[in-house]
Amino acid sequence: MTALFPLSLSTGAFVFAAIALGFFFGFFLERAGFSSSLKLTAQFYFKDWGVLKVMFSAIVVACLGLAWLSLAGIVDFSQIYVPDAYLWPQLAGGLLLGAGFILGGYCPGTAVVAGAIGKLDALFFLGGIFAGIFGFGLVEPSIHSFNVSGALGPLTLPQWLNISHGVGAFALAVIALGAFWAAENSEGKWQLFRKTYGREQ
Amino acid sequence: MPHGLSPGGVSRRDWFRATAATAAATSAATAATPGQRAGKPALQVATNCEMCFWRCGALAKIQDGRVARIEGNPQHPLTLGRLCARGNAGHQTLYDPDRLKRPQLRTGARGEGRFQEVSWDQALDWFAARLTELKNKYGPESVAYLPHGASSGFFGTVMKAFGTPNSAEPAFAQCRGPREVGYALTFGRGVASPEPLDLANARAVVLIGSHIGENVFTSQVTQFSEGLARGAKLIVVDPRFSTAAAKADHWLPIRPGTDIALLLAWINVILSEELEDKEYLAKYAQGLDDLRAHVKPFTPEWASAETELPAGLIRDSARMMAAAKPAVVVHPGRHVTWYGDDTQRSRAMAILTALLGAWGRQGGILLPTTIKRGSFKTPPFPESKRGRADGAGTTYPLASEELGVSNGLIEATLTAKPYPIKGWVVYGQNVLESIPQRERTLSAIRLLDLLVVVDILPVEQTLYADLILPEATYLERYDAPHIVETAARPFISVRQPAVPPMYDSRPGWWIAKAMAARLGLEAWLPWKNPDEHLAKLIEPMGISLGELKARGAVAFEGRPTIEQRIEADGPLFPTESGKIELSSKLLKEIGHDAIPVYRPPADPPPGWFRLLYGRAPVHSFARTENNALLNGLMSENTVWMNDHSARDLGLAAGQRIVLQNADGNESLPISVQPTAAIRKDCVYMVHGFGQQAPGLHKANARGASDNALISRVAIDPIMGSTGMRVNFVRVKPEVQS
Amino acid sequence: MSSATQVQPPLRDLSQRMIKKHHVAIILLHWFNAITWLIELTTGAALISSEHFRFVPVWFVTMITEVSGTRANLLRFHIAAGLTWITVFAVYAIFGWQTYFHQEVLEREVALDKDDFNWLRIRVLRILGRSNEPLPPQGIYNAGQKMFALMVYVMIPVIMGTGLVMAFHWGPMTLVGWAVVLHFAAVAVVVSGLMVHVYMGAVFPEEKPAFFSMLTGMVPEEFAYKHHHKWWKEVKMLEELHAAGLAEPRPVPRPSRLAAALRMKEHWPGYWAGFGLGLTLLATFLIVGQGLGASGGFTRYLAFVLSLVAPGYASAHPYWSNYVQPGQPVLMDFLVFELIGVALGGVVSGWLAGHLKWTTDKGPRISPRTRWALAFLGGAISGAGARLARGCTSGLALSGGSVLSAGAFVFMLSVFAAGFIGAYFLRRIWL
Amino acid sequence: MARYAMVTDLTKCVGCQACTAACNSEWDVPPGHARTHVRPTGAVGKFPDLRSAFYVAQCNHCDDPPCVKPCPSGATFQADNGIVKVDRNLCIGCGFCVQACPYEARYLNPATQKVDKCDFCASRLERGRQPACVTTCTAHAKYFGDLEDSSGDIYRMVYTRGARRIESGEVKVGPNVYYLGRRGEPQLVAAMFPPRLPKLPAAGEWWSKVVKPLALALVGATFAGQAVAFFTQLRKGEGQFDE
Repeated sequence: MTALFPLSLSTGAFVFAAIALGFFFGFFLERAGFSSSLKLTAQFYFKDWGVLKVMFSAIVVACLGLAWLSLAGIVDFSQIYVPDAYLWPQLAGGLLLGAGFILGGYCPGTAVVAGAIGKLDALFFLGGIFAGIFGFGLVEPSIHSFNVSGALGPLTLPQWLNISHGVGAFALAVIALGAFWAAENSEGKWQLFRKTYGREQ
Repeated sequence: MPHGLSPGGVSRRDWFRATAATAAATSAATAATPGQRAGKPALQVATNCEMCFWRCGALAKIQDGRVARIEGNPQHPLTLGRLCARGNAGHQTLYDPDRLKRPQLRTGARGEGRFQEVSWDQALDWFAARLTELKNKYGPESVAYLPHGASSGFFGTVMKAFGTPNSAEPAFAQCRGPREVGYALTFGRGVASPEPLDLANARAVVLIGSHIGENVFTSQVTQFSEGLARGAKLIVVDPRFSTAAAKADHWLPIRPGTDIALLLAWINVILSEELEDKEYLAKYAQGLDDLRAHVKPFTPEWASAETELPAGLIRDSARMMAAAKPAVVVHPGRHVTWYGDDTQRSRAMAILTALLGAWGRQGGILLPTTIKRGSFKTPPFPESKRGRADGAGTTYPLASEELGVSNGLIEATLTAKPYPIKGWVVYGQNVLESIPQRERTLSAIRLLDLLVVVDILPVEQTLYADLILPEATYLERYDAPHIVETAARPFISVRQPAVPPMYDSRPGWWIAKAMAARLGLEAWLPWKNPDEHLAKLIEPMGISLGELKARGAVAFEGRPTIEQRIEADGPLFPTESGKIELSSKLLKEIGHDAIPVYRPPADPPPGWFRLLYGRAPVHSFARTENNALLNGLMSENTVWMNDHSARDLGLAAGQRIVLQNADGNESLPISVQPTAAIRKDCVYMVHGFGQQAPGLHKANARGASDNALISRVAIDPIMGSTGMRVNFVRVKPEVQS
Repeated sequence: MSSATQVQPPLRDLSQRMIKKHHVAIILLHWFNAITWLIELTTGAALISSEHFRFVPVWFVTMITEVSGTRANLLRFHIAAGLTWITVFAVYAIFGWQTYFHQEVLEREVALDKDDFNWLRIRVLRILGRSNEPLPPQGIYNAGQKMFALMVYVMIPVIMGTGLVMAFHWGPMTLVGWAVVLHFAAVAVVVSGLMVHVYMGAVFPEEKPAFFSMLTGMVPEEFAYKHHHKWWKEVKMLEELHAAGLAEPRPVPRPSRLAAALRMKEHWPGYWAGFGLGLTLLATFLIVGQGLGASGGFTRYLAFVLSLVAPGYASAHPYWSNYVQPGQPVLMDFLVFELIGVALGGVVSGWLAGHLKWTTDKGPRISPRTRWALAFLGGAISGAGARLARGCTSGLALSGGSVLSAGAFVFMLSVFAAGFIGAYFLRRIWL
Repeated sequence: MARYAMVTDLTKCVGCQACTAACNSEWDVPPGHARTHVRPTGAVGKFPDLRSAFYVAQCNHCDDPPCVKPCPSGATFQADNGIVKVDRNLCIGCGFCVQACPYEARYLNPATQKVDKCDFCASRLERGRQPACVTTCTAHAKYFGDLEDSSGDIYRMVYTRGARRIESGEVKVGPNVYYLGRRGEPQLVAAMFPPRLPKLPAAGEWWSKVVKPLALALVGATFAGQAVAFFTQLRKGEGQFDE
């Protein structure tokens, strides 16, 4: 039997699906409170573990779901897009994005949601994104060799560790559960950081 | 759709697609050819067809492990990629849900239909034990073998090795026997099958009762049509306005049974008008003067009274064929067991062919070219001191000892003369439909100690069997290859399985080997598997097994005309005189007419019709009526009746009637087809319907069986065949309630 | 005419009070129904392309067909929406059988009485300016609404039945042929009623409160008093009985849990949102074959602008030419459309929870202007970083993480590292 | 673009139904139905002066196909190469086209409940193969090709050998299946199996002639009423309702 998923969609259905899926994406981001830069940055001050909880529970659900459905033959995992790994630029890009995050209070996706409900700072952040991307486009030719360094192709962690995908997914779930447990038991209890950031407590 | 595309690179999805396509292409190049449906790669196996005995080249296309489709094999030298309706429908027989699935031992009374499924080991052990019992009690000759089909030869070897000479196929005494004898008496060799008729190059074609088109052998139809398209003249002699008659330049709606009168008149016209091929006859024939003297009185005017054909038509048609000489095919017919004078009629046709100089000539009847075959060294078969029981060579002096006289075997079973026949092994034929006089066949069966039926479907005779062995269909088995010498280019074509046998069915070669092992007769089947058998067979042919199996058929150079013959081909006319025998010394010696003599047939009394029968293009005998596709094309037969006769009887089109013969036998209900296309003195139906086999869910009791109405036969005294067109039928008067 | 018996309370008081008219289930059903009708009418009209039967212009058929990709998709979509519609109605019918389908309810909502017939006559005359007669009092639904309900009650089973016959080929060819015709005829009847319904609801000023009641469930008492007097009296009578202690107090309708969750002002617990997000992400993988994202969409938008402003530059530029290729639609990308949905989803969620407001999130020690400048700067750095990493927290970390991409985890590590380290130095901004 | 056509030489055809069987097998046509069928004319005339021929019938892929218009959903359409196709995913099985075909070339497949008919084996053509009926024809009587290819067999048969269409005085829709015959077989077939007048079934007639005009009138009248109400409202202003 050929796998049912992913679907091949006509243009109209594709556009409709994209908007509908985006709708739920935006909806849940807003529900999670990610439309607030205060809530988002609170993660980095160890006051609110929402970012970690939301992000990892989403990853675990999707990851286990995909793994299970592909084991069941319902989804053809080889047809699922896995981002190409570029070790160095991704490391650097992560640092930049993290810095921009703590400086601007949002990341690109959350900024859209925040802007949508009227956060003015998010609108500025969005403007910044366009400027940043444009700027990157300007300098990319001169840093092109760095931009494509460390290319590993669509590598996944299980492939890299030479374990099966299902085991990898399961391991991730276990690690995430551990992290959740740690987060639940530590919210507001981290002495070191309470001292550093404690004024607001 | 460009989604999922990362800048500067091919997405994983696209990459996967590309590699998948390459993988598919690679496998396609090695094992498969571009696919059947939806672009899926399909495996195809070259084999030959067994929906009838013509064995056209076929390609079985396999999808998901099933034969999804059968198409013609363009590499087959005779059939050139064309297949008839039956060939196209072959897989529906393979997947017929009614198939025999497991060996069965009878538990009820004969005909009751109660059986018990057993394993092959149990079945064959039981079979071997019964054969040994019969051998010990009555001698090995007490077992008779009634085979048909490509796979029956292996078991035939076992039967011969077992020690019985009694083997008879309906192909001889119920079919083409008189033709083989009649032509052999004239030219020294029979016509054989497939008939080497050069129809495509003929400038005139004469069909006497042959109904090409309704009777479909793929290559014969192709060549016939090609000939017509090239302008060949067509003369059709048939009481019925057949498909071929509709294409004819002259249709001669002859009074049934008077063909010899017409043939003698034709010969009379040709000789009296000096239209014969004089050079050819002078060189190759003897007895021309006797013939000239013999036919002198048989003028078209004389024949007109007998045949009810206008003398002018007889004369014109004779002149038409003579004008085309020597490129004339006087079709020798195939099923020619009609009136009991069939060998003599075939003789007359052979003589006509000879007068036109058409034997061994382009556009006429071609000569065979021998293909050398390899063989294993096997012990000679045991000689029977008691000889054959069917009368071949004795009662019927010119009957073939290779093909046998099946009605002779039935006679011997009934009378226990010359010695008792106590066991029958019926292999791939349906004796209740293929042999006339059903009641006699059934009486004979009742006298048997052992009846074993090897078949694919639960046909009627399986109800009477002590043991039923389910054979694999032709799409599931290896068979002996089809080696055809009687073609312009002789060839060999292979039968190989497209899919493994379904259920618990077994191929014929396996059954033969397994039985040989049980009877201690392995020495006669000294090969391990069919490949080894085939490899040995083709050893002298200069072809490789792999090539043969991949292409399905390989052709060789032929020397089909007299002009091309070389010494190695042997004598041109292997008769006693070495010439064409227009007057037969041999026939005279054994007390028959040296030149055919016309004897008038009996006419049906008023209110009665002569029963004629024939074939439909979508069915083979009584074998294919249960095939879903073919049944959908034709699920029952009708009885053709002259529209005037039908009106006189008050019968409307489609009305269901019961036919009754002179012995009181009745048919199943059958629809009337009133038509102008048949003479008033006869009715016609397609053979093979009206079967009484409850296991055949689509075919059972659909239409009427001509064989059920053939209770009388006219035995040809020369070779024992059963003339079957001697039965008169009437519409059974309706019983008012 | 029963106006003589009308009680005359002070109207001013009435205009202040709201009384409940529609249960939330009915409201949801109504709007679901409205959307379905919109979809089905559009696709259905475009499905009939035969010259004999078509009733919309060819360009409309072509347009809708092209939006659907193929006509077969159009039919599939029509059937899928229809089946969804039938399913939802079936659920309502099963669970609401006793609520909606007993005689009392039907009499109240569908059956017309003498007042109703008079109302119809006078209503039409009044609209045409031919009468000043006062309108007879009406129940919870006026005669027009009742007539529409009746029409719908009769025609909807016909539409559903014929639709099922066509979709599943129930019956011989002739039956399917007639089903097509009946389907069309029944829809035409409903559409004619629907036109009045929509006009009355959305355009006709007098019924505006009725329109809003389909959003909130509540109508001003004044409206009930004037337009649904009989119903108002029933409500009043019950209230008086309650006040007198003669009847059980009317149970205060509690919003459903789902409604409560949807309208919850606080943020959802992280796991709820995460679970929903995970399912959305999974669905995205299944349907589209890739994950959710954000920065890639921005890049496309920017590339689109570039391709408009400076097409030559964009298609020749070593980086932008990855996106701008002659003859290739720049915006034909999943993330482009997804971002529209993200904004919509944000708005709807914010609206439900009452978060819609122009505000600026900032720490207590900085001014809004500083915050805006920092946000712009942060956005720029994030934008560049996202391009370098080939994805942001959504596209790479979230989606890539779900397929266990090695790059995603590298990226996540460095994001959190930079975040935590940066947080210390930038604590003045936030704390 | 090609213009595909088929020629059947009725002098060669023996009515063996290999074409029907190959087609049924190729397309999984259920028993009792066919995309191409062989209809005998039966014996015509007075014994013994008889004539008969076989009508090898199939979809004619007409220049002006009468089956396209009645199809409500557009499932039946004509491709650029002249092949009239049925989009099975769009067919609802109403059968309007079945009655519209003058050649009775369409049937409702009971297994799929969709209308099915000959499409000149379009999927085989895509793989560079001839239609199944052509390759199997035992009499080599069927020819298939591009009518616009002036060097092809089909062109020669139609334009120089005078292959003819089965048409009648009333029905001339430009069929693209042609018939050859030296003995007047095509004429006999045309006389015995004249194309029937394309017609809509009762449901279709009612729809186009009664239901559609009525529906448009009803909706139009309602719309007009609304328009009157709207303008009255505009004229009076909204205030009047606060009476």
